[in-house]
Amino acid sequence: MPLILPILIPFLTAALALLGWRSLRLQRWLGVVGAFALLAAGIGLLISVQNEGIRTAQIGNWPAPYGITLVADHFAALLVLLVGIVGSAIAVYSLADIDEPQQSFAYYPLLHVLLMGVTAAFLAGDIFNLYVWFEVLLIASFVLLALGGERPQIEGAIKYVTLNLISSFLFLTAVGILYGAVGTLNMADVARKLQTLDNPDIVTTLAVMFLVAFGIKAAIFPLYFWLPASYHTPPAAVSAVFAALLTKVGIYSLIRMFTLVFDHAEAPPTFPLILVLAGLTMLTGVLGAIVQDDFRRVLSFNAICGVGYMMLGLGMHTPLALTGSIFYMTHSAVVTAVLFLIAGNAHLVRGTFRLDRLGGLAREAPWLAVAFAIAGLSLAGIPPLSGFVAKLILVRAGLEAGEHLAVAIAIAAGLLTLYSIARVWDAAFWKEPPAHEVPIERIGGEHEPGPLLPREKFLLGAPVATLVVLVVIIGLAAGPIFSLADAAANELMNPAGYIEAVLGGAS
Amino acid sequence: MEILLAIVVGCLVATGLYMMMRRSMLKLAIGLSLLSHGANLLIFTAGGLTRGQPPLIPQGETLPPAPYADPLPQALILTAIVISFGLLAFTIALIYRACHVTGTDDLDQLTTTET
Amino acid sequence: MKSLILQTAARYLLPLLALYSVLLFLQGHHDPGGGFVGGLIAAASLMLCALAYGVPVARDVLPIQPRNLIGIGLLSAAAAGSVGTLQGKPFLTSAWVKLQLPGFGELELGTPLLFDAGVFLAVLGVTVSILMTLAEEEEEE
Amino acid sequence: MDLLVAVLAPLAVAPLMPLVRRFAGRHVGDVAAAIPLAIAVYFARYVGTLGDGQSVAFRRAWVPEIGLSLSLRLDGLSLLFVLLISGIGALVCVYAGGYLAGNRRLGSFFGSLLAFMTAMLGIVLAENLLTLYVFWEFTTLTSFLLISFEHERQAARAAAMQALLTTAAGGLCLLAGVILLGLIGGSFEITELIERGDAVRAHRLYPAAVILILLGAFTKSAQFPFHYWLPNAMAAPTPVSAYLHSATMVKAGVYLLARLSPLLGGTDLWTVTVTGVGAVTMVVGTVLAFTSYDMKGILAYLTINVLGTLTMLIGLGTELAAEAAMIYLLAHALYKGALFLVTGAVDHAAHSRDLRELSGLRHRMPLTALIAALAALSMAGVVPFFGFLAKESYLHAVVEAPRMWPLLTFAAVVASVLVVAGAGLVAVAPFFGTLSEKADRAHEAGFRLWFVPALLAVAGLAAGLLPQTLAAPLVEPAVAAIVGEPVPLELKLWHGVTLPLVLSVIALAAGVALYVSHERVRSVFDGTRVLGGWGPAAWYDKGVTLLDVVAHWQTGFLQSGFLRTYVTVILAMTAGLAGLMITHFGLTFVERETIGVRWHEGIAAGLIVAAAFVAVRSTSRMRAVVALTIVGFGVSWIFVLFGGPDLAMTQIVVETLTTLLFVFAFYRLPKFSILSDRATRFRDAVLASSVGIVMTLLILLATGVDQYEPTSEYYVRSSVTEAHGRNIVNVILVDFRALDTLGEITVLSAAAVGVFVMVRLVAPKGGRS
Repeated sequence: MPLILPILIPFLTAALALLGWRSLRLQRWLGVVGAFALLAAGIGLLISVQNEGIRTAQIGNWPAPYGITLVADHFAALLVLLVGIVGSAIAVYSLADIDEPQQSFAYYPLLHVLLMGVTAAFLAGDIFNLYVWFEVLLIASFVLLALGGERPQIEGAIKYVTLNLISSFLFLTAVGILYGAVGTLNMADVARKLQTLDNPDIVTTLAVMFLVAFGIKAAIFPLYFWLPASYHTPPAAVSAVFAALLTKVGIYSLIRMFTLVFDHAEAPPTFPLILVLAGLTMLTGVLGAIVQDDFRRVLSFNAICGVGYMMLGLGMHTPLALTGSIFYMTHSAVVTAVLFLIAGNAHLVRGTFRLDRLGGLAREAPWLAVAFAIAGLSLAGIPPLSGFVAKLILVRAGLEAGEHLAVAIAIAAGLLTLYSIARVWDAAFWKEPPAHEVPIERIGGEHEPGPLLPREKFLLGAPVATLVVLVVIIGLAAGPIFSLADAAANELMNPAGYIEAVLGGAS
Repeated sequence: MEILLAIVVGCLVATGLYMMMRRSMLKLAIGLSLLSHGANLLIFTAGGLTRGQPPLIPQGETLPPAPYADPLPQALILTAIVISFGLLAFTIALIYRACHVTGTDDLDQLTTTET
Repeated sequence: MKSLILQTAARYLLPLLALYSVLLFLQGHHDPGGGFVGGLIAAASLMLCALAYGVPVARDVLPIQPRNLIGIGLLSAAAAGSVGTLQGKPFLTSAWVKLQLPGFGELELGTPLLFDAGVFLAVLGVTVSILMTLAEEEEEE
Repeated sequence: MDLLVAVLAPLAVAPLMPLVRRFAGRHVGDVAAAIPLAIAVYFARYVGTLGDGQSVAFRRAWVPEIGLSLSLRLDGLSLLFVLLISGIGALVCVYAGGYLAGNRRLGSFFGSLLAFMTAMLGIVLAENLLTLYVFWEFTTLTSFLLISFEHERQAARAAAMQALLTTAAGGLCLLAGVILLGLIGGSFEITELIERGDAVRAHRLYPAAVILILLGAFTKSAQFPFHYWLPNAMAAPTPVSAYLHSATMVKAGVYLLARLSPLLGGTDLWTVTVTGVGAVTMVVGTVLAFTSYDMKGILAYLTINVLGTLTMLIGLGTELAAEAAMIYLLAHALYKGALFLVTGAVDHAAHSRDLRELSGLRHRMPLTALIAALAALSMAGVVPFFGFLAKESYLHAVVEAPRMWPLLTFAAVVASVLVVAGAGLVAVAPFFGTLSEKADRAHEAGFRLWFVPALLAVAGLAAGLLPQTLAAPLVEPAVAAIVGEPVPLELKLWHGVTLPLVLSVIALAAGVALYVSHERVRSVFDGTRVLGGWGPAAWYDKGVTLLDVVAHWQTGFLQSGFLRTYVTVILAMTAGLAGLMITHFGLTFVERETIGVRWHEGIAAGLIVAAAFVAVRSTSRMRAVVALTIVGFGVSWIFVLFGGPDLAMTQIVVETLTTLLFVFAFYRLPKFSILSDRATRFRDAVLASSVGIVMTLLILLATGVDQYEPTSEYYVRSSVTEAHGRNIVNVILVDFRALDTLGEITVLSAAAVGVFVMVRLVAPKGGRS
């Protein structure tokens, strides 16, 4: 299967849907079919990587390191598959969740541009190319965030846009400096050349630049402000796709850069630094989550806490720890998406995201309650769900590595996550709804609360159900996914394999 | 010249970032614009300066006359210029919308969704 | 806004600029120019027209919706890239044909040119779309 | 495989319970009881076969690489617990069917109860420590659901949250401890670990593992000072209290201690901690019982006492103690279960559990009074009830304790006295005396509500009369499993006049005396509320409040809502880290030939800088934009000077269009005004400059490196020959790196859509369109 497919499919979908601007029906069809095609491509990619090992493609048939290389190792292929899964779920959910005016304003083309940017970023083997894909997903996310144009959205969008543009600026300058220093953009080539660089001072500072630039995207402490400032403002489908995928790109890039490029003998003390930041991210994230009174802001802060866990594995930098990070990414993409979708469902039922105004959902929407219980408990790392296995791997890796403080923080954060989830459960599902009439909060692109048509119920419920089942499967059938993550981690810990696959034996 | 341009880049970055820390949305946009100029010039300078020949190959030859400027940073900058044009256009439209919705240009007023 | 001088200037400049933009695009592979600049200048010429005669007139000058222009541009770029894929080579692998044109000499045509044309159309569509959107908003108020 | 099916059967049936309720109606409890009953019958066939330490095992890999596998093993200890869980579970199901009859959530109630049963069975059958943890957490969750069953009530929800947080915190400690243990011992399988016991106990991290595991066990079993959640958990419906908070879940901690004592026990750390905490809990529980007037509350405190006693016994680690623990466990399950259920019947009939409102109930509920009396006699340790045997054997174990025996014996006797008096409180006080107003309106509760406690109470009597036949087959294999070798057991009521018997009689007499005068001494006990009211329970409240305050403060501090604060922090981080790296590693500038500055180049550079500063300082919007345009043109001039005609051209056109955009925006936006004070501006200027300086230094560093041939040399060489183009920049854009360009036009297209959306899409005001 050509490596370009996971990029080309959303691109073509977006372009065709843009041409079909006038026909909402066409756009919707294309949006859904394209997403499922992407899912199929993701499955195909993962299978081919499993069979053939690291796969590369030289775009334009120009040899590496001159042309742009696309690389799919286990790590990238797994993430591409996740994009397909989340993308398909969101595409279906959006059919009923996003208001028709918004849909007709290029919702689906933008969604697919976003998906394209994300998959391409995972596959990019060229650092400037990675920058371009960052911009692609960024601009799409800007527009999706602001789509609807209500005040909270605009406020969130301005902060989101500004901080992400600063990140892009730092990324771009770091790329420029990197090219100036080593004269190449191919990541494998950069890695090789940095190992023999006479003047290693520049590497340390560059590493910091990349840490900050990607750290903003990944939403690590203290760079995550844009996330809680904005994720609760767009329609639920949009927050779901953001929360599930966008920070993953930042984390992916950090892991890629710091295992491939900045991973040599004279490596700067960035791993301990990352470890410290990971701990602070977990703590501040989860502390933020336990005081929020908006359903989605609880989830946003929990998403930050999750970023901390994923960084933890990178900071410890052992094969098992990285396996834990990758497993956590898999778990987190699915569980975060479904939690935001559940919040969206709650909003559709009761017309608000505010916990003090919600209530009684356990009676009114029992299946939603079941879904929330499963997904929320998984987030909190309760066995036997996906989050448990993810955290177990990380905790074990931490204890093996002797990082006792980090493990203590991870465990405490797990407890507080449970607390935050229990708070939501208490307020939204178990408490009686407030007696007085609840004022309806319109969020751009979402329709009024009220009785849903059966068709809408299906479109809103099916993605939630599917993802919840996945959460359970990832937990119960953790073995195969562990093996995948393990293979990915081993490739990351031995960058020579990646470099060999990209550059061949050539020097 | 490298040192001079390095300083120019530093100034552009500093002024751009300073503008982004102001409370006016408009200054934010101006700051962004300055910042992207800084980034472009940074790539140009860091990639190596060559006075004179553009990387064009005369008819019938296979190599450009030396010394020629490194074409790759130029291509990167071209991409970056166009991308930042797109982003800036959107940002300006967003700011326009923000003023419309909130009736102010003051960023400090935009805290209703976070409190 | 609609001054006579501007209108007169636009009347002559518009075709010239349009021609120039196409020229820039065509020579781009060998001399300074290319799809970007070409598209931008073509868009600028339309803007000039809009300034002189108003947006509706400028809209009529462009026979096609800017949005569709964008879509076509993106698709031609993708088509140019897919030629390689269809031949079993990586995406964006170029393919060239040599045409002997009587009286003109040899003409090399390749997928990169199609790609650049896609860029030209997309940039034109985007720029026109952005500026027209803003300019129309201007006029309405 | 059978084991797994048995464990999962209740869970598998749980989701069907709402459906069952629809069809079975009033008999839903009886139907639900069929499952635990079947399990009990199934496991009953192992009775008498596991005496010599044999076991039945099941194993299935889950994530074997990290030691996570689903492995189960049935031995004597497990069997005793399994039979308790399933047997009492079946009875409780029947009882609850009557107790909660008519409740519209009865279906989900039984669903949760059955799910809980799976969790408990899993704990006591787990062979892998991680499997054990999995089920451990599952009990926490299911008990959360059950405690807050009446979730309309704020108190029930708060109690559930308290129990959840306390036991989940303990559970996570347990997890950490278990993983440490697994890493120390190289396995998570309990039997394998026990084989390597000596190495484990000698390990450097052994104390850490023990403390963490004990934290888990102590929170679950409500040991002092974590006992506070248990009385609050009485917000649960009474059958739940009887089942979870007396017979099963709280015993999970005790089970864990018993299970791990061959592995972890024997060391000073273990013995002193476990025995000590157990003894303190034992006394504290009984004392606190007298601070409550709620029958359920009293029972809850008395349960804490029993849990303490069991913990103490396991800590002692002697064979006698293990025997005593198992006998006591069994006895307690029978009499305390009965008493809880009796309380439920009283509550159901008289709508009160308050001792101040209840007396003389025996006139209205004679049957219930009889059952209560039977159970209470067992609890008080009166011959010939099974409780007598239990009390005697544990006093025996204490008297023979290898160390601290005087202290422990004293504590045990004090606790026994109080337990006897406590038995009076719940079984005598409400039923005797003059008929109170509430009691007068009561009547005998329905069949299920007296039949089930009666079964338990009679079983307590029967076991006392025929201990060797009825109890020994259960207790003996369990003791064997703890001790590690077969222990022949001879249970009988009469051992002759021994010290334990004397102590037992003294306790009984003193207890009766205390009960008779309990009204008068109550004030003494009220002083001990410290331990229950605002003691450790208050620590929990304060802890949660403090957590909230800290979280509020830090979130408000970090996530202030002000964009410029965010920008400031990010820049400070950038400059700070870069500065740190630079100062830490130093900078080495390589001397390289540089290009000199010609005068017009200098002017271009100066123009850019000057215009940039004008843009910053300008108070006029138009001037700022013009200055910005000049910066752009200046930059393109530099491009021209250094060989970038394509760049310059594009830059100029883009700059022009950008200016148009700005001008457009300015028509709408308010004028500039200075909104920040001088200090802020200064700070921002310093911060912005330091990032600028970092950039300058980085460029100088980068240009100093001239070690590798840039990849662009390849482009130069192949541009004409391979790519058929003479403008190398353009060839790069459309051929060598065309993928970048593809992404770039995608960005542009999305931006165009974005502008259109921002300007055109006006959200409909209210109402779905």
